[in-house]
Order: sequence, then structure tokens, then C-alpha cells
Amino acid sequence: MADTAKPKGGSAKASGARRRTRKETSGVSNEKPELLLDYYRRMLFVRRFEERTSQAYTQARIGGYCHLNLGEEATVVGLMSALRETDYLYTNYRDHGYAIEKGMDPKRVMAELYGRQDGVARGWGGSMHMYDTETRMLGGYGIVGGQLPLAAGAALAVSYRGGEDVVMCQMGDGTTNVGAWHETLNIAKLWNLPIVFVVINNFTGMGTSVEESSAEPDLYKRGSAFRIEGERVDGRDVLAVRDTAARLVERARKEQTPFILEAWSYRMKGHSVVDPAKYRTQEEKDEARSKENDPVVIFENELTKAGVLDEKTRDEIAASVKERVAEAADFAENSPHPDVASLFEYTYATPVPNESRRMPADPVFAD
Amino acid sequence: MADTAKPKGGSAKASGARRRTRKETSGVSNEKPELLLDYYRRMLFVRRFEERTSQAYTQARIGGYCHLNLGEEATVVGLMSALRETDYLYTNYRDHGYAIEKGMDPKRVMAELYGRQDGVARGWGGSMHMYDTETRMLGGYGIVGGQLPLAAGAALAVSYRGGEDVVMCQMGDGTTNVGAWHETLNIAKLWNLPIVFVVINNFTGMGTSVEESSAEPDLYKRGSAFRIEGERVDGRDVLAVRDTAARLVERARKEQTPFILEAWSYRMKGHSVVDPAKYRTQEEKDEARSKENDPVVIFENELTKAGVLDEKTRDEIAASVKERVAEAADFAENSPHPDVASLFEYTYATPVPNESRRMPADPVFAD
Amino acid sequence: MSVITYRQALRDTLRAEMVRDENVYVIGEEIGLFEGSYKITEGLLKEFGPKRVRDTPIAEEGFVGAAVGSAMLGLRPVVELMTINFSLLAIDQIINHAAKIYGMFGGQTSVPMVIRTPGGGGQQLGATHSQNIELFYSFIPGLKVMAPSTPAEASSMLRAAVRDDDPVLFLENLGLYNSKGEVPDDYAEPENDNVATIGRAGVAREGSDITLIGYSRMASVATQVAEKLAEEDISVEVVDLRSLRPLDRQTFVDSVKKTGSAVICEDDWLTYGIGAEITASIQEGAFDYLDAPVRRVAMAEVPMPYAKPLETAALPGVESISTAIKETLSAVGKRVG
Amino acid sequence: MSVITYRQALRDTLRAEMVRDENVYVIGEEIGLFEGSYKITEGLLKEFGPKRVRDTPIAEEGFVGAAVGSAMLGLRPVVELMTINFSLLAIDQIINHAAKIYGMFGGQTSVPMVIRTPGGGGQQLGATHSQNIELFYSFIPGLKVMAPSTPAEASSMLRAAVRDDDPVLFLENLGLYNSKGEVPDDYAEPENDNVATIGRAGVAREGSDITLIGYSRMASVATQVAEKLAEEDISVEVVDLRSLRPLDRQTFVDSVKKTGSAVICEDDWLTYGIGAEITASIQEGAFDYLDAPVRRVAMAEVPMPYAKPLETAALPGVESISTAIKETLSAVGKRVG
Ligand SMILES: Cc1ncc(C[n+]2csc(CCOP(=O)(O)OP(=O)(O)O)c2C)c(N)n1
Ligand SMILES: Cc1ncc(C[n+]2csc(CCOP(=O)(O)OP(=O)(O)O)c2C)c(N)n1
Ligand SMILES: [Mg+2]
Ligand SMILES: [Mg+2]
Repeated sequence: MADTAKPKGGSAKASGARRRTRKETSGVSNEKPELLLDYYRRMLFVRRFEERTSQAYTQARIGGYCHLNLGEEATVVGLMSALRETDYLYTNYRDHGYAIEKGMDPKRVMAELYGRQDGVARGWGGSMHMYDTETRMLGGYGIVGGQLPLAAGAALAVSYRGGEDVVMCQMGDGTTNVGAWHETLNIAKLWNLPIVFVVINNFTGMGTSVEESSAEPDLYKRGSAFRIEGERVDGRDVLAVRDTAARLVERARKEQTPFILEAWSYRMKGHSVVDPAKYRTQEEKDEARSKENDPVVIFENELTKAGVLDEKTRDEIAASVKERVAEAADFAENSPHPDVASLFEYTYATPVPNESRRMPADPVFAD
Repeated sequence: MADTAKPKGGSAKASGARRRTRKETSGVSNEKPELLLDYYRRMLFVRRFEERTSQAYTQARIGGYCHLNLGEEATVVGLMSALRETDYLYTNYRDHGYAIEKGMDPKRVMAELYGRQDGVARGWGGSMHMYDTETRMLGGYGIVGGQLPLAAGAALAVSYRGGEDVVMCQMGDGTTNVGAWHETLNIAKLWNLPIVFVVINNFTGMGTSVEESSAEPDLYKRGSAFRIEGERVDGRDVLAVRDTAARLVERARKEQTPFILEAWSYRMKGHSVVDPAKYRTQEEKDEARSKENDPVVIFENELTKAGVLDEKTRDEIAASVKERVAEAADFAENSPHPDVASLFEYTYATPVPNESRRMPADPVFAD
Repeated sequence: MSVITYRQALRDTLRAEMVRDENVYVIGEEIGLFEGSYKITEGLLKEFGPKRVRDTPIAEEGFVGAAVGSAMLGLRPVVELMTINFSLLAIDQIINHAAKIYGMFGGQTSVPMVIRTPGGGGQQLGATHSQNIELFYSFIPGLKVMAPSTPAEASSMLRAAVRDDDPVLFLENLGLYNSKGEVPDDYAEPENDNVATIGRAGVAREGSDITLIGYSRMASVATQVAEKLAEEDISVEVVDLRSLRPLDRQTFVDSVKKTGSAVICEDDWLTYGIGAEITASIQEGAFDYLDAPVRRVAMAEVPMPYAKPLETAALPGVESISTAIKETLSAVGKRVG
Repeated sequence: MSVITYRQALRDTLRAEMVRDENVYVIGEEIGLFEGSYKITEGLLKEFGPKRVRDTPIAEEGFVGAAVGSAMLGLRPVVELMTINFSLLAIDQIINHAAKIYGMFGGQTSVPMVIRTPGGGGQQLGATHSQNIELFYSFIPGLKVMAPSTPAEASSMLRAAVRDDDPVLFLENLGLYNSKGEVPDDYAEPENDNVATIGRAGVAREGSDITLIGYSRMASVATQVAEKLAEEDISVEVVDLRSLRPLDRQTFVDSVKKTGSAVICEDDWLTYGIGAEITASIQEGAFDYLDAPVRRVAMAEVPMPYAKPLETAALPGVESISTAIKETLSAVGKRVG
């Protein structure tokens, strides 16, 4: 098991130090500039998309619970770069970035947030439930840990058919404490399933710290109860995430066995859009939002220093990202609301007699 | 973590060998003869009690599911000898021996099996649900793993009040795969609870082996996911069980933290009385019932060899045990059936208006 | 026609569906080597191997959820939950996942799976092992719930459940496994297309004085009651609900329109039990036809005691149902035999 | 009298009970530092410290079960489940353990605990976060289920729940937390002995034309309906069930005997919903008084969609309830305003 750079409880200083250490062994110099710029563009896109989402929520264009990937952009882009298009993805409710990065059209993701007909789930899912059969993003899930058994089941189906695909199952740190974690990882190992469990450690559930909720706070080590190997990676570093994830994904594919990947990074804002995070001290807030811990800023600086990103390109990228985000919002705004007449369309896949299609005021017997 | 003598998948030969090794370091020579005879008497009592139970079941005097402690006698007696009277016990449904050894009157345990009014649970519980506030045996439980959170809660109450008691929570090997295992052990460690989780490893759930159901088949190691220490002991050896259990119980008391104890032994018969165990090979059956693995026989031989048990004492003990078992059965047989008029007595502890007390044929409104 | 047990009908139909479609597999605790707690999967491991007959750890939430996930990719798992009581450990995966995935994601992916599980009291299994909580699943849009009462129904309904693209909770009953009945000779053939319609009740026995409604084991008890009362010249029409969701109200309402009164018999608890909906539907659908209140005969509202006399007293049976029927008939002024 | 929110009533009563009895402690996810998802436990950690305000990992089964175990030793835990949807993860501990321990062991040990949890749709939370499944608990002998609809009820009923020796499922509602109402001035005093009686419904508003029955949020909607229809000269009597188990049938049956007809409004799904039992009970208890079938206005039977127009259409409201009332009144031939 590899343990790279993790701030216990999140001290920026310690992590910064460890981060530099890691940097000596990898970095942007070995990568194609176009690829680096592509990652940068994608990370920035997630950032701006989420900012727009937050704004739209405040304007009551988006409802329900709404959780953002702010601070997690490098992890999102790194992880998704490690998957093949044909690989499957399951996530928790903090899923907008993953949906986009797995290949969904951001317009349709935004339309889903707006609850419109062109949304990826036709407006039935909302923020927590992005889903698209085509791109094999098999769902954001709002029940903490609910996606774990499902993801193992998808891997079981792959294995049953002798396929080549891998399943990635994303979750938060707090999720490693649910019973489904134990039951699922045990099954995944026993049945030799090709799956990578990715734990996004942002050091907190809603407001409860990892130390207060996990008796083994080194989360990647918790596979020990199942003989599952785990690694930890600096989730602020898109290349490190990509490389570690790719290694584990390919091992899962080849060895037909599960792995755990813990990626740590900061949650820049509250748990969800409406959470002012009053339980955080000013110091904690500063740390979570500091430039030093901001994956977009970090990467931007690195690319600039390496001469990959000049001011002009940066501005171009910023402008194009801005435009695409605006397009997405426009698209969402102009997409029609779902027709109330469709209310009973999605209860069952196979229609059978006597299904209820009553509106609230309807009597039980039509006549 | 100590790993003493465990047969992977249960090979008598291997375990016999390891067993001898262990014996060199401990044994009957350091113990008071009366105590050794007492253990022997108690183990034999559990054996004969269970045999009588099996017989009564076949005669339809006992109903429902009925799981026996045959093969587990040394573990039962060893564990219970490690507890103070004031310590609490929670077990699974394989609970007759524990109930008796924790201090319940065997007559009332048998009466419970018969479903009679003098049963420890007034006939409401049956085989799987022995319970007695007095002796602090807080229940056998039929839902696999159901007792785990409860036991942690009892330990929480002890800790809340700053008490000295320890909780012992018994379960089977198969139970280490349930989600409640994970949730409970995590909580127990986080909250510094004085509790010992005892895993009775009889190498099988109903018919599914440990290897097929636990990705970490060294069960005492599964605490690693919570930084909980674990030990394994030869459950056929009453002194080894007592010593190891006592050490962990006292550490739990002193250090206010949980431990895991795995005790392995053979299940001599089927999963429950009605199970013919057809899924076992003849070799497996032979092994499970061999004299070499029979804790009562092993201990009897040791005591005989050590000169503690002569023929006369053995016969005396056998006769007295036989008599007490017969007494228990007689008592049960003669205890009245619960009165149907008491059917509604135990639904609620605090009576409130409008409780239903309708028999099946009663209308909803009395008049 | 051959006469076989309900258990045999389930086992052979399950086998036939596995032969027919290799996406069908069975999964659950002790279903392979142990051949099932109630032997419904007897011989299947030997015939189909461990890939298609998958023994699981004790981890209801995990393996039910894994079955759901595999169904999302097009497999057709048939899950065995040892008894419906243990379904409470998996209920989040059933209700919040299996039942929601089709709708919550806008109809993109169906979840073709069956969860077979027995209910049933009367076996002295005590409070936690004797519950009839099919209500929980019957209440949930997105699930289908079937409850056969005879070997023939068990066969054609299990076939329907396996072939349906939605999650089906398939309710069996400990008290029915050994019961016998006629089935078509080809009931065990993989090519058999005798597929029941989900969402339909049936009139199990015609009668004119009163309608008696039941499902699962209580439908078979209802038939016994009808036979017994026939000797006293009371003509009882028996409706077997068969499908608890969707619920075929028209069938029992039509029966009540004909007979003018109804009694419901159910193994679960009275208050909020399945019979409550049946009663509510009757009063709404046959209001002007009802000559007396609909009566429900259900389990006494206590945690099920272990002791036999208490258990027997707590459960409805031929006697208590007959009493309710006779009382109802005298309320409507019909002659009571 | 002061006017406060339902939230405030809960919070202050909870605090008062903690002051009164040091065996009372609160336990749940994010109730301490975060002060509760819906801020019912605001300030409690600061006042009582972590021993009595216990933040838990995300482990509903584990911490609910631990609460049960601690109650067996005489503590009086008040558990918060963030929403009733998540109770499905803990339902085995609630139904198979908390509700069974007293009876299954022959009345030796009671389980004095409260599980507070909000239901409620209408917040665009989607299919898994908008369910009203109080039915599951209301069905279970051994549990008590309370559902207050006003701040005053919230206070006196929470006090009753904490002091009762049985496990109580205490149903709150997301849509009620900000609603206001009068409470006695001493509602927050630890010495207060204004304790509601568990198992009693109440007539929230008198009327003569028809009985409208609801609970929790729908009881408050029912009152709105009554007020609105009063303007049209329709006199609606509103019954607030308050206690779902035990169920106080006499109160609503008496009301129906007076008015001759009834409508039930409920946030949960119609088929098998809470209203089914109410309806069944009315037809049995007031058969000869009913002038028209009892109608139920409930949620459309679909997994709750996220999109606002769909969600709004799926839920009952003042409009749909008024429609059902007017249709019922015309069925009985009463003048409709
Ligand atoms: C079963 C369940 N319990 C509780 C919740 C409420 N809840 C939503 S998110 C959350 C915290 C999750 O923390 P973590 O897994 O670390 O993910 P993060 O939000 O930090 O990405 C909680 C408790 C839920 N949705 N489901
Ligand atoms: C939640 C739950 N699932 C399944 C069962 C059925 N069941 C009863 S005992 C058992 C095997 C338990 O094995 P183990 O924990 O090793 O205990 P042992 O019987 O060997 O003592 C199973 C699966 C149950 N009672 N509860
Ligand atoms: Mg987190
Ligand atoms: Mg075992």
C-alpha cells in the first residue's frame, strides 16, 4: 500500500510539504502539452460549471439538495481520465463533475439540475441522480453507500459474461463507515470482481471529521479486513490521481480483483449549496479555500511555470469555458418542463394490468 | 495479535499437531483440582443438556428452530468463567449453554425450550431467545448480527454511567460478514467501549465455509479496519479459552476499549436439530465428531491423565449431571403452558389508550 | 396433470427458466451446497455450477444490492431471501434502489429481478422470524408483488416474475411448501409459455352468499373455510388476490357486488395490514352493494410468541374465519347454517 | 401563550427533557457540531457536551441499535434519523429488536427510546428522499408512533414520547419545521408536566358537513382546507390523528357518525397507505352512518420525481382535497357551496 501525502485533519502546511516531495518524482514535464491543457480546461470547466450551479440554485432555478465538486476538480478529471469509455461508473450524489467528465453533455447535465425535459434523467433525478446509459455513468445516488452494492453487482455482471470492463465506484470518506461498505468489499474480493472503490476524502462527512467517524482514519487501509490492497493519492494533483487510478483500474481489469483508492482534497464550500459551514473555524475555512490547496490554481501555476500555459491561452480557455457554461445554462433555461401527463410513464418498464395511474384527487374507481 | 492453533478449513491432523504445541506452554497442572472438576462437570452438563434438548425436539416437545452447543462446550464454559457475574452477555441463537453458564437455572432454560410459563422468557422466546435480567444474559438473538449493535449500546450505557462492567458479545464466524459487524466495531472503537466481541469459529455458517464467506478468513484479524486488537484461541481447550478471554475482558475493563476474540471448535452436528448436514463429506463428519476434537473427551482424558479424575468421580459426575438434566426436563414437562389470556400482556411496557387487544375473530369495534 | 408440491413447482420452474435463459441466475444464502434452507434450489448447483448458483456470505444488503446492479446490466437474478423477516436487512436496496432506478433516472434502465422469499407464522419461530411484512413491498410503486397460493400458480407466476422487466417481490410461505396441487404436465419445460399475468386476482371458488378474500397461505385456508361452510349450506366465493401490487380491485369488488358482503383473512396484523386496503377499496367500489361492514380476520397485534398455545391463539384459522363469516351473514340477515 | 415554530418547540422541549433527566441523551448523525441537518439540536452540544449529544458515523443500523442496547440498561436515548428515508438502513434494529425485546423476552426489559425523524415530500428531493413510510412503523405491535402537526403538539407529544417506556417513532415533517403556532408559556420548562396522551387523536376543528382526517403536515393542510371551504359555507370537521399507533379509531368514527361522510388526506401513497386503515375502520365503525364512500386523497403512486411541476402534481394539496370533499358532498346530496 502506498501512502502519499495526507494531511491528518487537513493541515495545509504539512500537506504542502509532502506535496513537494511527491512532485519530485512526477510532474508536467513528461506530458504532452495538449493533454495538459486539456486537463486544465476540463478542471476549469468543472469549477465554472459548479459556480454556475450554485448561482442558479440561489436563484431558485435548481431545487432539492445540491452538492458541488468545488475543490475536487483534479480528482474528478484524473479519475475519469483513467477509465475507458466502456468502463462503468457509480458515484454518490456529489456527481455533476463526474457526469460531465464521464462524457455527458454539460447542457443536459444542467438541464437535469433545472429539472427539465432534456435533462439526462428527463428531470426525474435532479442534482443527486445524474445517469446516462450511453456513457455508462450508472448513477449518482443519494443514499449514502447505496451505490456500493450496485457497483459490485455491475462488476459481477461483467465477470459473469467474461467482459473486459472495469467498474469504478466513487464515494466519500464518511461512506466507509456504512455497513454496505463491509458487505460489498467482502463480496467483491470473494468473487474476484473487477472494481475500484474510490474514496474521496475531504476530511469530513457533512461536518463530522474522519477522525470522529472512522476508527481507522487511514481509509485506504480499511481493505485489510478483506485482503484488498489500497492506495492513497493527493487528490489536488490531477496527474497523480490519473496515474494511480489508471494503475489500479488496469490491475483490476487484468487481475480481476478489487482495489481501494483514497484521494484527498478539500471541500471548498459547505456540504451542500445551502450549508454555510458555520461549524468550521475561520482557519479551517481559509485552509479549505486557500490557493495552495486549490487544484485549479495549483495546476494553472504549474502549467504556467512549465511554459505550457501562457496568458493568452489561459484567457482563451477561460473564455471558452465561460461560454460553454453559459450555453449549458441557456440550454437548461430553455428546455421545457416535463409534461405532467408523463407522470406515470416511468414507474414500470413492463406494463401490467391494474397499475395505478391516479392523480391525487382521483377516486380509486374511475367510474 | 496472537494466532494459536487454527485448522484452515478444519484438518484434524494439522490442528492436533498445533494443539500439542500449545499444550506444552499451559495445562491442567497449574490449576486447583476442584476447579478443573467443576469445569468438567459444567462442560458435561452442557453436553448432556443439549443431547436431551435434541431428543425433546424429536419428540415434538420443543418447536421452532433449535441450535445446539455440541462441540462448543469448552468455549462456553471457558468464556463464562472469564466474566464477572455483573458483566453483561449478548449471544446469537445458539444460546442454551451460555444461558446456563451465565447463571440461569437449567430447569427454566429447559422450560423455555418447552415453551412453558416457567421458562426464562415465560415461553415467549424459545430456543433462540434465552434472556434473564438477573444474571445479565441480555439475550440470544435470531437475526444474525442483530445482537452486535445492542451489545455495543449496553457498553455505551456502562460507559455513560462510568461503570466497571464489561459486555461480551458472542457471534458465529458467518456473522463477521454482516454490515452490523462493521458499523458496530467502528463505533465501539471510536467511543472507547468496554466490550469483547467473541467470534465462535466453527468453520461454517449453515453450510457455507469461512473461506467462501470471509475474504479475510483469519477472522480475529478483521479488527484491523478499526484498529481493534484480536486474538485467536483453540476453542476445544477450556483453560486456554478462559485465560485468553479473561485477559481481554480485563483489558477491556481497564483500558475501556473493545477487543476481538476468535475461538474455534467443531460443530458436531447439523446447523440446527433438523439439519442432517448432507452437504458434509463423510470425512468432514468424522472430523467434526472425532474424539480428538471433542472438548469433553479431550478434557476428560487430560484430567484422567493428570490424576485429577478417577473412574469413581467420573461416574459420580456423570450420574449427577444426568440427574440434573432429567430434573430440568421433568420441570419443563410439568410447567404449565402460558395462559392464552396473557397474550396481550407483553406488547407494551407503558399501557396507553387504544392498544389493540383483539383476537383474530374479534371485530375492530367491540360494540 | 400431475400432483406435486408447491416446493417442487417452484424448484422445477426455476430450473426451467435457468435452462431457457442463461442470463437467469440464482443468488442467496445457503442456496448452493446447502441446497436452500427450504430446498427450493435443490440440485441446481450441481446442474448449473457456482456461476449461476451463487452462495453468498450473510450480507443481505450486499448481495441483494449486487443482484440489483447486475440486473442493471441485463442479467436476471433470482434472489432468495431465507425468510421475509431478513428482508429488513436489505430493504434499502429493494425500496430505495431496485424500485427507484427505473423511475429516478427517467426510464433509462430497468431492473429485471425477482426476490423470492417466504413469509408465514405458525412454525413457533418467535417474534422476529414469524412476520408477514409483504405490506412493506406492496406499498411501493416501482415494485411488483406476487403471492401464489397453489403449485400451479407458483409455477406460472414464478415464470411471469422471471420474465418481467421490473423488480418482483415473490412471496412464498413456509406453510405452503409441502402443500400439493395439480399442475400441467409440461410445467417444468423450459419452452413452457404458461405465464401468469401480473396484476390479476382470481376467483378460486365460486359462491353466492359472501366473498372471502385471501392471498398466499390464507387463500388456501379460505378455500378450506369455503369447503367446510358448504357443508352448512353457506356458499362462499373465494377470491385469491395473487398479485398484491398491482392490486386487482375489480375482481374482488365484482365479487362483492354479487354477494353483498365480504370477509378478508390475512396472516399479517390487522391494523394497517393488507386487508385494510382491500376493505377500503370495497367500500369505495361496492358501496351501494354492501349489506354489512367488511370484516377482517387477522393476526392478533402482538409480537409472535413462541409457545404453541399462544401462537395458535394469535393466528387466524378456519374457526375464526368461519365465525366472522357467520356473524357477517347474520348482520345482513342471511340465514346462517 | 407565545408563538413559536415547530422546530423551536421540538428543540426547546428536547433540551428541557435533557435537563430534567440525565438518562436522556441525543444521538445521531451531525446533531452535535453541525447542530442537526434541520437544526433541531441547535446549541445542545455546547450546553450538554459530547456525552449527551453524540455525533455518530454514518451507520444507521449501528447507532440505532446501540441506542436500543443502551435503553435496555435504562438510558433514554432520543435518536435523530436525518430523514425517515434513511430509517430503512436501521429498520431491522427498529422492528426486529427495539419493538420485540419487551415481548420476545417475556416482559423483562423495556426499551425506553424515541426515534425522531422527519418525513415529507415537496422539497424536490427526488425518489429516495421524499418518501412517507411511517406506515412501516405504524404497522408494528411493540412500537408507538406519534405524528404531531402543530408546535404545541410537538412539545407535549415529544415530552410524552421521552417519558414513555416503549420505543416511540416520533414523526416530524420537513414542511412543518418552519410553521408557527401557539404554545403555553412554560413549554420549555423542565418541570413542565404538560404531557400528551399517546394513543389519542383530536378534533382540530369542529364542523358538521363532513369529516376530514389527516396527520402531521396533512393535518395542517386539512385545517387550511376547512378554512377555505368555510368561506364557501361548507363546514368541515378536521380530525388530527396525532397517534398512528395505537390508533384512536373512536375519535374519527364518532366524527363520521356526526357528519355522515369522510375524506382522508395523506402525503403517502394511496394503495396500502395509512388512509386505508382509516377508511376500513370507518366503514366498520360507522357503517350505518356513512352516506357516501370514504374518499382518500393521497400521493400519486410513482417514485417522486425531482422536477417541480411533476412533484406538485403528484402531491395532494388544498385543491385536490377540496375537490374530493365537494364530490363526496354531492354524492350524499348535500349542497355544495
Ligand atoms: C443512509 C444515509 N444516511 C445519511 C444521509 C445524509 N447525508 C448525506 S451526505 C452525508 C455525508 C456524507 O459524507 P461523505 O461520504 O464523506 O461524502 P461527502 O459529502 O463529503 O462527499 C450524509 C450524512 C444519507 N444521504 N444517506
Ligand atoms: C439476518 C439473517 N440472515 C440469515 C439468517 C439465517 N441464518 C441463521 S443462522 C445462519 C448461519 C450463521 O452462521 P454463524 O454466524 O457462523 O453461526 P453458527 O450458526 O455457525 O453458530 C443463517 C444464515 C438469519 N437468522 N438472520
Ligand atoms: Mg466527505
Ligand atoms: Mg459458524
